[in-house]
Amino acid sequence: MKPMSKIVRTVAASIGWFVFVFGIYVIVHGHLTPGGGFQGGAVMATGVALLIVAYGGWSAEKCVRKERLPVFESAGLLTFILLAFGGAFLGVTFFFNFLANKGGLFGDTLPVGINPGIFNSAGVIPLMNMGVGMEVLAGISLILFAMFYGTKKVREGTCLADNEKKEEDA
Amino acid sequence: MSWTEHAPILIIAAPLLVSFAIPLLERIDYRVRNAAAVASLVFSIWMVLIVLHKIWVSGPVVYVFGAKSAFLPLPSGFKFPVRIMFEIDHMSAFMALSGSIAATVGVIYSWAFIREKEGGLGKYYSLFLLMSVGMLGMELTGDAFNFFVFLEIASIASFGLIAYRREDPASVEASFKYMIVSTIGAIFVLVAIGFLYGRYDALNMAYIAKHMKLGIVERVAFVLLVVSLAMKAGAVPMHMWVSDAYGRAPAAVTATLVSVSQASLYGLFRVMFSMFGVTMNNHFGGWMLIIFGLLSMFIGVTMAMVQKDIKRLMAYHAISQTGYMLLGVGVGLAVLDNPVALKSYGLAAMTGGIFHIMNHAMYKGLLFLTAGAIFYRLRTFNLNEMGGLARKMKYTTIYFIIGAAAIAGLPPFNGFASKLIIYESVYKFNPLLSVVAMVVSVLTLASFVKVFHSAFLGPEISKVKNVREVPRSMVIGMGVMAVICVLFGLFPGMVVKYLAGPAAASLVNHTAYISSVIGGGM
Amino acid sequence: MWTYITTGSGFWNPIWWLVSFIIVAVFVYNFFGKEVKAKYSPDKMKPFLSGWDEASKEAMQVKASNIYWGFTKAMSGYYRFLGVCHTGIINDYVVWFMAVMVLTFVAFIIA
Amino acid sequence: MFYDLHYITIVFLIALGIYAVMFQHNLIKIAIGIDILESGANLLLIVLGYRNGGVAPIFTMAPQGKTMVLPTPQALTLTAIVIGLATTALMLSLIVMLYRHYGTLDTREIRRLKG
Repeated sequence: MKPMSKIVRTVAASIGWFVFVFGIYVIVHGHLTPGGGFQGGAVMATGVALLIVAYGGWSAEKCVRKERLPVFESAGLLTFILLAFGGAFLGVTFFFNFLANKGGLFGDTLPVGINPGIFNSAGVIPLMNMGVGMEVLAGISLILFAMFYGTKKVREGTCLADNEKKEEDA
Repeated sequence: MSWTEHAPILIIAAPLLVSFAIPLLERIDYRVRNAAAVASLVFSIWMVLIVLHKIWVSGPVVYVFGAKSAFLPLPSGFKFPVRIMFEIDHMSAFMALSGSIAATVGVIYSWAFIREKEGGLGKYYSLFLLMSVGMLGMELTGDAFNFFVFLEIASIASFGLIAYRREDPASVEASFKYMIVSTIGAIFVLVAIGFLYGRYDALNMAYIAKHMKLGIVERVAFVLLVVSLAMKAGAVPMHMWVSDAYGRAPAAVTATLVSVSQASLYGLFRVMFSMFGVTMNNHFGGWMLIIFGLLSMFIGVTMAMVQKDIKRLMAYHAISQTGYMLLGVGVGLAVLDNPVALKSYGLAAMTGGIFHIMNHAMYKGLLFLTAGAIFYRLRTFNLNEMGGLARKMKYTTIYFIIGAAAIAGLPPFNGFASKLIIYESVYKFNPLLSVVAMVVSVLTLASFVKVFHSAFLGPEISKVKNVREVPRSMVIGMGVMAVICVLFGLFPGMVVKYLAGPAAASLVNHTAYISSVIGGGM
Repeated sequence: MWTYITTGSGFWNPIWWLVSFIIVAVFVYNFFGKEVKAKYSPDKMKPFLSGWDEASKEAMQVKASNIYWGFTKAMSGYYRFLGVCHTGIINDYVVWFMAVMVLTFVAFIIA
Repeated sequence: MFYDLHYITIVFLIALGIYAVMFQHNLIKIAIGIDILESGANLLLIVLGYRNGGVAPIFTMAPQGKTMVLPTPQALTLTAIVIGLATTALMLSLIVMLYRHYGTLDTREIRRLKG
C-alpha cells in the first residue's frame, strides 16, 4: 500500500492526535455520557486506520509496536475479568459492583435528576471501560494490520491457486 | 458464603480467565500455557459436578450476576427478574458435564496433535477455551439474550478454529460456509429474541415462559428460533455445513465441535419444552422434531456410505446420530399433553434421546480423534490411500473398534443402551419410526465396517511402513473417551438413574423451571 | 441396579449379556473352534486368476471407493438426487435454510 | 400514516440481506448482504425500545416524570454491533484467504467440498 498525497498525510498528522484524544475521552467518560470502552477503543483504532491509509502500511508499522498489541489485548481483558472476579472474591457475586457508593476510588454517589455528573462515580464500570477500551484498540489494530498484510499478498500476485496450477503443469 | 457457592459461574469463569491470560502465559513457556488450559477445563468439570450435586440435593440452582445475593432472582419489590442469571437444572448440568469432558479431552489431545511449528498456538488455545466457554454458557444461561451472546462466542471461536490450517484451501472454504450459514441463523435468533422482548418486556426465559400466550408474534419467533437452532444442530436439510466444517477442522476441534452443536440442540429443546411447552401445539412441535430426525438419520447415513474422506464420512454419521436424539425427544414432545402416554413411553423415549446426546459426544469424539490420529501419521484423509494400520497403531485400532461398535449400537457399548431405549419406546408410539431407526443403525455398522476394512485391515501398504503409534497425549485423550464409552455401556442404569432420567424429567417439568426463578409456580 | 435399565417395553442388562456372551463364546470355541489342518500343500492353495500371476498384496486390496459398489449402483437414482442437493455452493445452503423456514412457518400456521 | 414505517424498513432490510446471500454469487456482495441483515436486526431492537416523546436514557440527564427510551434494547444493540464487527472482520479475512487460494470470488467456483 503506497502512501497517499502530501495533503492527506499532513491532515492525517494533525487530525490523528485529536482522534486518539477523543477516543480516550469517550472511554473515560463512558459511565456518564453515551460511549464506553468499545466505542472509544474503536475511535482510537480509527486513528490507526488513518495512519495505515495515509502513510501506507509499512510506515504505520514503524509507528506502532505491533508485538506489544497482543499483550495489551490480554491485559485489557484480564482487567475486565479480574474486576468481575473481585465481586466473587469479596463474597458477594460475580460482576458485583464492589466499588460503587463506598467513597474512595470511583465511589461517589450520583444524585438523581439533571446534573453535570460526577466523574468519580459508578464503581468498577469506568475501570472495566478502560480495560475494554485497551482490548478493543489492540484488537482492531491487529485486525487492520492483518488485513493490510493480506491485501499486500494478494496484490503481489502470490495467489496460491496460480502456484498450485503451476506446480501441476510442471 | 464459601467459594463453592460460586460454582455455577466458575464453570465458565475459569476457562475464560485462562483464555484471556494465555497470551501472557505463552511468554513463559508453552508447557505452562497448555497445562493452564487443561487445568481450567478440569476445574470446570469439577465445578459441574459440584453443581450437579447441589441440584440433586435442592433442585434447580439459580445464580444472579452482580446482585447482592446470588440466589435471590426476584428481590422484594421486583415484579420480574432484571439481572442476567444462570439457571441450571438437571438438563443443563447434564449437557455441561458432557461438553466439559469433551472440551477437556480436546485440549489434552491438542497438546501433541497441533505441532508447535504450525504456529499461532496461543491463539488456538485461546479460541479453544472461548469455544468451550460459549458452549457451556449456552447450556447454563437462563437469559435469552445471554444465550445469543454465548451462541455467537462459540460460533466465532469455532470459525477461527476450523480455518486453523489456513494453508489448506478446503479448511478456509469450510469455515467460510459455516460462517455464512451460522451468522444468518444467529441473526434470526436475535430477531426472535427481539420479538419476544417486544411482547413481554423481559429477556428471562422463565419469565417469558410464564406469560407465554400463543399469538402471531410468538409463532414467528418460535419458527425463527426452532429452525435456526435446528440448523445449528445440523438437522437435514440444513446439514451441509456440518460435513464441511467437521470434515476440515483439526480433529481435536471437531471432537469439541460435536458438543458445541449439541449446545444448540439443547437450546432447541429448551425453547420447545421450557419456553413454549404446552402452550404451543405440541403435536406439531413433536412431529417437526420427528421429521427432522428421520430425514437426518436416513440422509446422513446414506450420504456417509459413499464418502471416501474419513472425516467427512464421520461428519455425515454425526448428522445421522443427531437424528436419533431428535427422534427420541420429539416423541416425548408429541405426547407431552397426554400423561398416560408420557408415563408409559414418552419419558423413556426422551431419556433415550438425552442419554444418546452424551453417548454421541463421547463416541463420536473418540472416532474423530482416531481419524485425527491417522491424519497425524499419514497426513491424508483419503481412505483409498490407507491400509494395514492395525499392524502399526494398536491403541488407535482398539479405540476405533470401541468407537465404531458404540456408534453402530453393538452391545455392550454405550450406543446400544441408548439406541435400545429409543427403539423400544418409539415402537409403542409408531412402529415405522422404530424400523427406520434400526435400518439406519445397520447402515451405520456397514459404513464403519468399510472404514475399518480400508484403514486398519488389509496388507501393509508402502506408505504405512514407517508409521508409529501416536504420541502419548493423544493416546490419553482417546483413552478417556474410550473408557467412558465402555463404562456407560456397562453401567447404563447408573447414567439413566442419575443423569439422563432426571434430565428428561426436568425438561418435561415446565413449572419447576419457571418457579425456580419466579417462585410460587404458575 | 447400576446396570439394569428399563426401556419402555423391556429391559437391558449388559452384565447378563456379557456373562452369556462369554459362556456361549467358550462353548463355541470348545466345540467348533478346532483347527482344521490343511490337506493340501500351500502351493495348491494359491488363487487361480485365469492363469495370471497374483499381483502384489497392496494392489489386490479392495479400495474404499469400491466397497459397497453394488449398493451404490442399485440406489444410483437416489444418489443422483442427493448429488443434485449437495452442490457445495454457499448460496444453496442458505436457500435450503430459508426454504425450510418458510415451510415450517406455513405448516405452523395451518396446524 | 408513518406509524409502521420503521417496521417496513426492517422487513425491507432483512429481505434485501437475505436476497443478497441467496442469489448473489460474489463473496463481497454476500458479506455486504450479511451486514445489511445485521443492520435490520439492530434496527428492530432499537425500534422496540422506542417510546413516543422519550428522552435518551442517560442517568444524569433524566428529567423527573418524563418518559425515557428503554435502555435495555440499546444495550442489546451495542452487543449485537460488537458481535457484528467481529463477524465482519473475520468474514473479510476469510474472503481474502479464499481469494488467495482459489483466485476467484465466485461462489460457484469455490466448491471443493461437495457431495
